[in-house]
Amino acid sequence: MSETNTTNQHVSFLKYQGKYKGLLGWILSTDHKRVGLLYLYTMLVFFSTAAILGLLMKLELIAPGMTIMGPQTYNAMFTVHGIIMIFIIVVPGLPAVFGNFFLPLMIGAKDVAFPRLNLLSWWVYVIGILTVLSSQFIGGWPDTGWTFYAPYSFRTPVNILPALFGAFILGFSSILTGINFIVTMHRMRCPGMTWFKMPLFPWTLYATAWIQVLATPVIGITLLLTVMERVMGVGIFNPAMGGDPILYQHLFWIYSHPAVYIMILPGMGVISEILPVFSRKRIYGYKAIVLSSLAIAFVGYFVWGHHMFTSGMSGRALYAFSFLTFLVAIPSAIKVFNWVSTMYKGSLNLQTPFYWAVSFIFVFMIGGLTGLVLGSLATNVHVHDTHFVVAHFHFIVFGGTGFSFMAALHYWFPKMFGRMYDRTWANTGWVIFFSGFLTLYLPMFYLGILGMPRRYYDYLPEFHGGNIISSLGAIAMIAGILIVFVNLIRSSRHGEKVTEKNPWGGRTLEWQTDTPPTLENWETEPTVTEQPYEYK
Amino acid sequence: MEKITEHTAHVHRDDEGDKLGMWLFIFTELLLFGMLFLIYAVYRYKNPVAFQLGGEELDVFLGTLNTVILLISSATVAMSITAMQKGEKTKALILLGTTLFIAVVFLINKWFEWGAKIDYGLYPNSENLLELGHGTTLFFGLYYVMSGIHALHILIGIGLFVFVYRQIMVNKINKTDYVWLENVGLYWHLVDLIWIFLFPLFYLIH
Amino acid sequence: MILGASTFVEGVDNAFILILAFSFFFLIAITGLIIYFIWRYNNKRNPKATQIKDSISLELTWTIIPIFLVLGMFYYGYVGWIPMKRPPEEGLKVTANARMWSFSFQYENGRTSDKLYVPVDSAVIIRLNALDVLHSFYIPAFRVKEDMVPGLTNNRTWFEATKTGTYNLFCTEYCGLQHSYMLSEVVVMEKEEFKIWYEDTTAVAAVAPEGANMALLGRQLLQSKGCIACHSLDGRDLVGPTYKDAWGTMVNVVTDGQSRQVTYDDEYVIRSIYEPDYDIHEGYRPGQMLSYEGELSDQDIEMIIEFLKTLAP
Amino acid sequence: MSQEKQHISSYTSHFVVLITLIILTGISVAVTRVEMGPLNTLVAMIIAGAKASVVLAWFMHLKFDNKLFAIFTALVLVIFLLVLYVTFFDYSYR
Ligand code: HEA
Ligand code: HEA
Ligand code: HEC
Ligand code: CUA
Ligand SMILES: [Cu+2]
Repeated sequence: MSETNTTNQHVSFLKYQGKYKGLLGWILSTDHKRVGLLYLYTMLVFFSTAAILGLLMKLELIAPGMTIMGPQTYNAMFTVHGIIMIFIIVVPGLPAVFGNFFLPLMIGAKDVAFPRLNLLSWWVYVIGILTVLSSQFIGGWPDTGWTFYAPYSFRTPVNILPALFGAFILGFSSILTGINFIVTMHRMRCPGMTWFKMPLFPWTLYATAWIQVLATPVIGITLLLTVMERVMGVGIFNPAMGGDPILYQHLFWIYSHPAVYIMILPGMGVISEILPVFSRKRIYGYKAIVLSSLAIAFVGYFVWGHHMFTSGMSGRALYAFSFLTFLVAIPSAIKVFNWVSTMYKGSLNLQTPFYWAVSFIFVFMIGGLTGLVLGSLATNVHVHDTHFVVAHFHFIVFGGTGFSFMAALHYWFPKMFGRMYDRTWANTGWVIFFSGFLTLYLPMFYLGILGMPRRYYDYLPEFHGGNIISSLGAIAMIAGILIVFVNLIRSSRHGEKVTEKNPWGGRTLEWQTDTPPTLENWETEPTVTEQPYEYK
Repeated sequence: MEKITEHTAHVHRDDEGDKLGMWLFIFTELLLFGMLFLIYAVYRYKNPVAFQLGGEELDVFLGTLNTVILLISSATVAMSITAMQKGEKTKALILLGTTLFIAVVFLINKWFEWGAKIDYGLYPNSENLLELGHGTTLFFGLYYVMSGIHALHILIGIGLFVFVYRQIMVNKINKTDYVWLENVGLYWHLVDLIWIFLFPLFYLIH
Repeated sequence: MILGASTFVEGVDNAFILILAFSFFFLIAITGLIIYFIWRYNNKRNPKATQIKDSISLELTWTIIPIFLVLGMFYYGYVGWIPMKRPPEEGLKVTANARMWSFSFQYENGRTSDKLYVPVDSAVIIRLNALDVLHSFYIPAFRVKEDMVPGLTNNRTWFEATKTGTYNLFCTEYCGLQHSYMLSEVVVMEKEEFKIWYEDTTAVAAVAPEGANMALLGRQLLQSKGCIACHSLDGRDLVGPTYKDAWGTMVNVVTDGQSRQVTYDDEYVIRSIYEPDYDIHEGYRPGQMLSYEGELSDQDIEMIIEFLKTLAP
Repeated sequence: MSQEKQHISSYTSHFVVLITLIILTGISVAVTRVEMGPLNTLVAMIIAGAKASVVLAWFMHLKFDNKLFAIFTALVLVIFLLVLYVTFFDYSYR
């Protein structure tokens, strides 16, 4: 490859100068590492926005009656909170940030297969976000919930077209990333890296990318049809014209259930990276973990109906879906067992990434096990659409994806920025965050069992107690997250410099290159001869 | 020494990879239309009679004509790839031009077909349609949505053909590097593939 | 667990307890192990890790045993749920109508009410009917929940209450602005008591009792029909225009795309209730209010008008 | 560089494929004239399926390209058909 040239060697990707300078040098760069960081910064901004909306909702719910806002504002808030958190943060989340940054590094490639497409997908992502946000100026914030259920989504007086269209555009970004990753993994693994020598994070990205490619078009067409319904009145989901609102729900969840595995699989990959490194021990059950990822991706397509147990579907469909839902829990269980076994007889290095990783296992178990309650027919009827569900998915989306995101950030931080964060503050932040998290969401399970419906702006006095505790937890948690973020942001500029290639003693390829990596990642193309995670 | 200042970290050529990428994109399209077929299946199942009657409203002759010309255009695009592989540039351009022409003819036919329906008062949310009952509304709703999205794909295809045509003219696409042509060809076959199912479902099954 | 008062409670709660028991077992066992490992194998206490080979039999064990466990959970969930889907032939039949944002219940003898009155220990079969968007019929104490889907005509649910008392009834499917205020109550009565209530014809009488305060009855109607979910009495702007200071004034409306002015009088109110989309009050959206034709009689509207007059400026 | 040897389809083979497809179209149109009740749909779908396979195999080159593409395509179709099947668990028993 004659393109490699000496001037760029040993210049970190953060510093090199290309055709463009400054900001342009970032937003026009096709370097996978810069694209990854672009995603990271964009997400930080919108994550904070949506987290503040979450906090405001909790403040509203601290007491019955009106506390700080009216019902229309509240409804708009959970909708925007949900749309941002799902479509803008956790669905692209780990693949777009860490996948972009580390996938080529971990498989010994110089970049992803289609670097320009990769940059394009960031641009599409930003355009999608702007479209969603433009609803503020064209007819007010959407108020349908992130599920846009028909027929309310064509009846609401608010103009929800920008939100629908924005989510549609965001889907394209997701598809482009997925295509890019699959091709990268098929074509660009370095010499010696057979499929079963590939590390686990790329493996989960592979499974995720397939879901992105095969499920996202479903939401695309569903949203498009909803747009057409509102604009032209084609009648496809409109009961007044013969359409079937339940069919809308089918289509929505045919995407959105696989989408929850888009959210969690890369997170599981991160945990599978961190545990062996901090246990100084080879991962237990490498193949089982790989196969379970693929199994989750596959079976995950056929369980969507568990979101519709009370929707008026036929009874036979209900138990088929319940049955399949239980089956999809098994691969997750296999992963948990293998992770715990990895720690057995290890030599555990108790550092911040490790704390985030084990707390991930804990909250993921709570989220997943309550998923079983939801998947069982009799109990679902009682807790469906109550705060029990809200608690389930915050535990698993925020607890699962969010915690693994934080774990990944602390794990790869030195490699990405060439600096180290303050470990004491990082651990303090984690403790406060973790306890705030439990205080915030555990009471919601109880509220749900009592029967408090979700998307309720106001509630009966008997639900007051749980809500107070939960709201206080939200405040504690914000404190924790502030500590964590301030520490990371400060350290990315002023932290202690790291120059060694491999501060944690990892075995995967990203630790064999410079810190931070150079433009083309490698001076000489790496070759692989053994399994990842082979500690001696 | 442009290369040094080039921001693109690393550009390499991998035709097989490009084709894999195109196939993955085709899968997304297949599922997108797949879901429309799913909606069709459900509503047909729920309104069998209305769907049969609806099908009789459509012009089988126009439909068959469009099917045949679309098939021919698929063949010409495939042949233009063969021509390119053999290095016969002029032949490739002629074949591609034919495809382009047929694509336009297809749209013109569609235009007349839709125009006749609309003159008749059969378009989404029209009073005539709503009077005909739920099943018919759905049939025509789906008819417009599905053939409309299909026509949109034809339109995109036309754009791609124009682009590829230019690339061949300036020898960017040539005997050794023609993956763009192949991929556009794949895309066009996909458009054909979908029509192969749309045609019987809307025009034939009564 | 929590308050339970129907025949479904046992099946649901059993499944709940079973799954929770498994969950707690795994949660505590695994968390315990993790904590133990952190204590026992941290690098101060255990500086050298022991590498362990994978074991296929172990992987199979912890795949197959959980499969059986989840099959058990599935089974209990199924058993607890199946009675919900099998309503008996005989029973009290009630139609529940939901619209933004109120419930109304219609009995076979024509009696309607905004609360659900049912006898204890007998089956009640509810036909679920939504007039505008999705709603959901949820009685936590009975473990009953089923969506009300517009256009789905044969949707029903049923229950058999086992204790008298008053229980909450919520709408749990998000349905817009006042979703959280779309709630009602179920009143479970002794059988005889219910019979008296059911046959109390004065409430269905087409004629208002002589001498009753018409305006007061109108006020009650607005409450019970759910009008005040959209129309405030105190000047606040909700989904529809307020009733305060409205009577007798001139209103700007749009009729067939033409702006015009009309007087807020008998004719206008009657038309607004029977054909809401005929005149659209400027600044409000058509299609929000549904017609109350057949649901409110001319007599009812007269009472409403009497009340509106009391709010005139 | 990574350019592998490519199978080149002849003009004749494309032509034969085209004729096959047109004949199948003709059959499909003709068959609808015969009244067979629900079988009509089935036959029409079988013919469309045959046409689609021909397009996939020859025009889209699945027969000659990397087998991976064919496997993936089959997988996608299986997923789609299963989704369709599972959806009808609802509609057939409602
Ligand atoms: C990251 C996202 C994510 C993930 C991974 C999951 C995972 C699971 N979810 Fe969740 N879910 C959501 C995100 C997610 N969910 C969201 C966002 C919603 C709400 C959407 C909305 O309505 O707005 C939702 C809603 C939801 C519902 C619908 C609730 C309702 O509205 O009525 C159901 C019902 O079945 C469900 C079930 C499950 C199950 C069974 C799993 C399983 O995959 C979990 C598997 C994990 C485990 C089982 C735990 C680990 C294993 C062990 C500790 C070992 C022991 C276990 C055994 C022996 C089995 N989820
Ligand atoms: C990732 C998903 C995610 C996250 C993180 C959150 C975070 C929060 N959520 Fe949200 N929530 C949803 C997804 C999420 N939520 C969804 C999908 C809905 C359903 C919407 C609907 O019904 O339509 C919902 C609904 C919902 C409701 C229910 C409304 C109702 O039904 O009445 C409430 C109620 O209080 C709530 C509260 C909160 C709070 C207080 C926070 C937080 O503010 C807590 C504080 C968090 C932080 C301070 C930051 C933590 C930082 C990280 C984890 C890492 C950073 C990551 C990156 C930079 C990429 N959320
Ligand atoms: C879902 C919300 C909703 C409900 C419930 C509702 N309305 Fe309305 N109503 C509206 C809206 C929106 C308008 C304004 C648009 C229009 O004129 O149609 C309106 C207009 C009116 C008007 C005309 C008033 C004006 O200022 O122009 C009257 C009178 C009225 N409603 C009476 C009633 C009565 C009586 C009920 C109950 C039996 C009721 N409405 C229930 C939403 C509602
Ligand atoms: Cu009705 Cu919520
Ligand atoms: Cu799900």
